[in-house]
Amino acid sequence: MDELALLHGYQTVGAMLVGIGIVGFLARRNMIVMFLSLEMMLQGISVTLVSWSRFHNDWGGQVLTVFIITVAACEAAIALALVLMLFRRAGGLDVLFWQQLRESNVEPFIEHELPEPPAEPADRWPHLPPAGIEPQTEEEWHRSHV
Amino acid sequence: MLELAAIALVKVVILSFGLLTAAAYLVLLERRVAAWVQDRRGPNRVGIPLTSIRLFGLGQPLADGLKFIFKEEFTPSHVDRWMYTLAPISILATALAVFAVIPFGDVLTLGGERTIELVVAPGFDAGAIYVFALSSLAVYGVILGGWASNNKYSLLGGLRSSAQLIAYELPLSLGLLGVVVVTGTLRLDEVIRTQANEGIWFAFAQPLGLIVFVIASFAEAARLPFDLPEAEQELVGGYHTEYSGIRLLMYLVAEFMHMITASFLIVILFLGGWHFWGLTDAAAWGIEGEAVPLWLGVVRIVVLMAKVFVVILFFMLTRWTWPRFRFDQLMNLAWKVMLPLGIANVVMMAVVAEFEVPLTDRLGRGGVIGLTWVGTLLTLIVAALLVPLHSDNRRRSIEPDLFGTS
Amino acid sequence: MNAMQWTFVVATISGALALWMLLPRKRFRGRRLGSLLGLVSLGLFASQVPLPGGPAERTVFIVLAGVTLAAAVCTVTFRSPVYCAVWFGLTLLGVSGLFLFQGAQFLSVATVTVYAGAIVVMFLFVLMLSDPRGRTYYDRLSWEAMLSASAGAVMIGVLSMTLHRVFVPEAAPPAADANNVAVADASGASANAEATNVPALPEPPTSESLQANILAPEHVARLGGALFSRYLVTVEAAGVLLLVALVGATSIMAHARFEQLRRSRHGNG
Amino acid sequence: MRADDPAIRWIEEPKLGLSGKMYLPLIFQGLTTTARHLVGPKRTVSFPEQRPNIADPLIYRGVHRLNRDQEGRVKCVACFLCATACPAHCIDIVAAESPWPDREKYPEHFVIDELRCIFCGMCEEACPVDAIELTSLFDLTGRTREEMFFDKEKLLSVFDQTKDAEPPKSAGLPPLQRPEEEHHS
Repeated sequence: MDELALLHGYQTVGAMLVGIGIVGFLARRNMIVMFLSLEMMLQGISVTLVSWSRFHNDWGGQVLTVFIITVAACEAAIALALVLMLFRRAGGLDVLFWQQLRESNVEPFIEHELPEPPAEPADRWPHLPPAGIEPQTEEEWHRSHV
Repeated sequence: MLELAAIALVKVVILSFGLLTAAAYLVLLERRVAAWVQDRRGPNRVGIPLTSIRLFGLGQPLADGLKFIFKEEFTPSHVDRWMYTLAPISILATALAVFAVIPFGDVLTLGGERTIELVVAPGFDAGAIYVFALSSLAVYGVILGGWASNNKYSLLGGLRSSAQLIAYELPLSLGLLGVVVVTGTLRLDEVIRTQANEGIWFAFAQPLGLIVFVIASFAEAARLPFDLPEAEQELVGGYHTEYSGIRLLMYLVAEFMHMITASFLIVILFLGGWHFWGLTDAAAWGIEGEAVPLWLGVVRIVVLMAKVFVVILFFMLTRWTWPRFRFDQLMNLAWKVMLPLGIANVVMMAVVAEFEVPLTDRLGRGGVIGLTWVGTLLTLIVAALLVPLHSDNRRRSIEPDLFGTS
Repeated sequence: MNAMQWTFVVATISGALALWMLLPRKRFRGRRLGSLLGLVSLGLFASQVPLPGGPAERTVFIVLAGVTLAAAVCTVTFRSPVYCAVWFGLTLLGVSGLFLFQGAQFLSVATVTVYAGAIVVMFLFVLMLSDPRGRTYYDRLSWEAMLSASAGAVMIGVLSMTLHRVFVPEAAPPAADANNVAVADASGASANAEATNVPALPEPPTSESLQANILAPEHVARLGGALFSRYLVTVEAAGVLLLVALVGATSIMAHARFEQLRRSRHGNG
Repeated sequence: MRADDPAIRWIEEPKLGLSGKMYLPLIFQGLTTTARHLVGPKRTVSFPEQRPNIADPLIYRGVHRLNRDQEGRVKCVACFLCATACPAHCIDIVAAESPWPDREKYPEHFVIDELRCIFCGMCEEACPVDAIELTSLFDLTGRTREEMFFDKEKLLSVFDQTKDAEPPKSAGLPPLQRPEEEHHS
């Protein structure tokens, strides 16, 4: 296999993963999606490291990736606990709930135009087709005798 | 390259057809065994179609399968359609993909010299972790199915079930770790070879590992003492409440696949795989050298399958022996009993592996194994005395408790 | 600028547009057009990468990389967080496939076990406790969609172009022409200076040397050997890190629990 | 009731011994029981080939029949007691002037909807003349709902089918003697 071309392809894929992760981290407001983007950037780095490891015929890159996985696991545990706690306090996952952590000289961001909440789909109750013959019961007629 | 791919393809085709058929017939066996245990006869009517030949009900799987396939494929209007379709597919795909690294025999020698290893991916060096990776992917099918159904009972069933699967993955891997420590390999076929060369199955060499692994694999396969995911009687169906037709069939087949996988793993890791004393040893038949003749390869396949069958029968008998756990008991068992037992097993095996040479010199092979048994017994007694599975969770006071423990 | 550079510029612009269109926004959101542009951009980038190996390997690589990147884009652009998590799971599967394609067997299964198995399932748990359908306003809005999409796309473009310059030296203007161009164009000169300053890559490994070390059949044993000899201290550090994370996560949640209890007892006091 | 109410009497579970706490011996004990049943005798009756042995037809509650008296007439006097007693309301009687001197009325139509019937036997209990009885025929089938409306002729034919195997449960009693003169005076 052409090692140079392989390395090139992997580096490009890693760079793209990092870039897409950056877009997600910058653009999304849901804290959990932001963390997913962060993990995606780590994955991009892992891809690069593994391909370098192969190119240099050395285990260092793969070992480093093992550590990336470890760190990611730790980070996820902490992040999960934090996100859950922040969710409980603020009642939502929006990062804007925590903008009081900004610098003192920065203006607060105020959302002016919130999108309408999407309409709940109307409940569709099942309509049962008639099955068989409609029973013609005369319950009252029987019962009145008791 | 092309030849390798062709051989792998043939193996995949044989294995997937064989597994699906086996799952279908195991459903029949399960129903028959259930009936026998309850002093009934079970389904024994369906035989060859359009005739009156009954064949002990061997046509039943065909009838069941046809029924499932030709049922209306109904999608409730309130579900999340993509996930609702994806979930059963993903769980069945992962259940089948596990078998890429599970050996279903030793080697077959064709035409005198060409040997075929009976694993789909023979060179895969991290086989055991692969099994765990895929079994952790199986959680997706469960949790997504529960969520996509958009039904609170399904969601609760999915959560319950995924919590169980995640919790029991730890003792499962600890049970495996003992074997890995001793054999020094993650390849399942190597594990079998080690046992065959020594002639001692790991069931005898590390009984604690066997206990932990078997119980954890019962939980992973969601078989009866741990079948909280379904729990038809008490807890509405679980994550596949909203499923019907072929998607339900996928779920059910995947569940059976998990049981088959678990049986294969138990046999391979602890019951010697294809090895049986005197029957599969080349030396016992007076065969010189490394080569395994074709008939011996077939004998080994048969021995392996027979062992798997026995373990599956054990699964089925246990189903009608032991009542279902409550959920808190299930979790207590996982975290307070199984996990410490698993760690104890790993420690014990690490000690044995580290001091193997001096211990064997002093005590002999049998002495080391005896020491392991004594250790196992002591650990079990200590576990029983320290952390009983307290079954009484009635709330005695109105004080709120800090961590939700009763 | 030559054709190669134009390709990168066009790919970057179309990538930025694609991400902008796909990101959740208030009004206009062209999903089809965005996907199409994204595919075009991916194709343009891919056209500049020399693909490895024979046709079979090439196909496998293209499929793996394509699935990974498409799933990654879906991860950051879907509204419903549950879908994001599932797409992220697919990204991870793609990455693990890429690892396997490189012969890193252990890492590929470890990635699936740790990430897809544990982390994403945990995230799914949390997601289901919040709003999983993406109906909240913050799932339907993005921060500065245009700016962030352009930032990411420019980053991708610059990185891939740099990589291209390193790996495909014949694509850069040959050294003989460099002086002529330098006279004509100052910016071109600086580019060429960079091009000449690129350190030479080491010789690519032969398949025999790879087989002897990193693609050896006893893969896990060798990786373990490296981990527990040369990198032993790091392993210990990672172990401590895991322990600290465990304690930290527990203490955060325990603190929250105490807080809740205190509030319930003293009436929000 | 609060959990710490003193009126609650807590009943403790029996304590487990060591082997019980270790669970494994008990599991094997249970497995032996299961295995014993696995190979033990089976109690299923293979129905179409093998008729179930109904121990006491007098107790078994199967398909209804309308009994005939010695002269072959329907015993029923159309008193509606069975229809009144029926919890499933599945008996439908149309009474008419009796053509016979020994009773006032007789059922012109007598229809039982066997699909609604719950086979409780209340009609049999209620009948003052022992005209309606439940036989031990259990395998009643039909292709349509209409087929399962058993009318007077069908119910009488059930009697004709079963009278030899199962004689009327109160065969010894004389037919009801109605003192007509007293009634009219």
